Amino acid sequence: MSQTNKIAIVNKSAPYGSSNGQESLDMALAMSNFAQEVSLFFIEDGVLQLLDTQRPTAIDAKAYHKTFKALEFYDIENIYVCKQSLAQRGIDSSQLCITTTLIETTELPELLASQQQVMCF
Amino acid sequence: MEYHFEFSGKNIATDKAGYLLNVEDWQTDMAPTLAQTENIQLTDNHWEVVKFVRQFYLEFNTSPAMRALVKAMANEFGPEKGNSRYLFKLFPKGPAKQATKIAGLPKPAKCL
Amino acid sequence: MSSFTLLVTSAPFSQQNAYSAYRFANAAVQSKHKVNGIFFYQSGTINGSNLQITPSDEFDLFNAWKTLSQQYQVPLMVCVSAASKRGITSTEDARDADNPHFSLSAPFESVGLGDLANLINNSDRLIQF
Amino acid sequence: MILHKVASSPFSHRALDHCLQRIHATDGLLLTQDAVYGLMDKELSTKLQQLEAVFVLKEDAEARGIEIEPSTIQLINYEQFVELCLKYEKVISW
Repeated sequence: MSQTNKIAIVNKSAPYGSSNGQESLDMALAMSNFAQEVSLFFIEDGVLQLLDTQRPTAIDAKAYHKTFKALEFYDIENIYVCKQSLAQRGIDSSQLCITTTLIETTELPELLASQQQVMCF
Repeated sequence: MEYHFEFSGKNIATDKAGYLLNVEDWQTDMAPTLAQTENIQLTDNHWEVVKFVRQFYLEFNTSPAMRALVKAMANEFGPEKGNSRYLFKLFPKGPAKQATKIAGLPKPAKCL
Repeated sequence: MSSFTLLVTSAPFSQQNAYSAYRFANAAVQSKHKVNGIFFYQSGTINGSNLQITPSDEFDLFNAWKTLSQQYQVPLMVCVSAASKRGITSTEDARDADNPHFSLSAPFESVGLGDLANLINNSDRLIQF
Repeated sequence: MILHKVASSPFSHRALDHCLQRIHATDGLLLTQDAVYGLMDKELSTKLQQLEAVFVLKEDAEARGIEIEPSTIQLINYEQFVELCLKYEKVISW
């Protein structure tokens, strides 16, 4: 039992239909603030959270996607996005609001292997 | 209950703890008044942090938690200002809590 | 003996997750493992509402949580931010918001996400429901 | 080695599918809650049998009237569920 844990947070939900995305980000920021080492994964509909052109005020939702750009200040540098999930939705990585590491679908378990705990939202 | 204070003949709405309810209501000259409620006399060093925190919020739509504030300050002003001892000296009750209030930002989540 | 942190992110009744988490916690303590804490997040915070009324012929999860907590010293921790947004507030949180009502009381505790970080640090496994 | 826990029905949600696209050969799969309905799908059942370790939570299957034929799929109770979480290095709940 160490003082710091490597925690993976897997995001698989689209941003506004549920609170999953926003509360997952709150979780990531809090875990980092309390000295946990956080890695973020965006897969399936989760990749939609990263689209740069979102304007959620149109539906009275918080523009939490702007906060992704602040992740570097929270020392969250490992941000992985599923290549196939982007392709399926016709998204090019240049349309995302932050720079990420693109991974193959099948790479997820290997990357999770080096993590101690996993949360999924 | 509704809370507010008067500034330049206008009523400025706040929450019970004195944080502005509307970020856009803030103007630079309002900071000393807000600082007074925290018993802080603003120096240039305070101003630097207050402006920095407000800029952070406007850009990222969130107030920086302590750890992020330290890192972002270090990036911008170097390690002598980007450390928690320096920030706590300026804002003894917690920089994340007090600097955000003076900068007209929402009350940070209790969670953090 | 191993130790667990359970993360409950779903509301009671609407979904089965909280019931599964309760069963899991019970099985873990029966098997002499330690449950360091149940952390309620997102709609899971509604598990802490002391305004719940369960028909007498249905399983009373709210009271089951309380019994589990008292019998095996399992902390029931509710994320204050997630809870407040959903009308789950302690007397103190209600007072801070000038709200005459509160809906969270012992053994459920109003805590921050930092407490979850501590729980995780001290547990062998984190299981989410 | 990861234990993948799935709780939603594959007939209306894609969690099981998303999990199966990513599961590693040495990982374990645990079907709980509505995910046990997946066993009613012959094609899916066959696919699951190709995995090394598939578990079904007994109480959840029984509650839903799902009968599990003796196969490579193992029925477990809550005590075994607890031990399974310890056997694998971590648990992901899809």
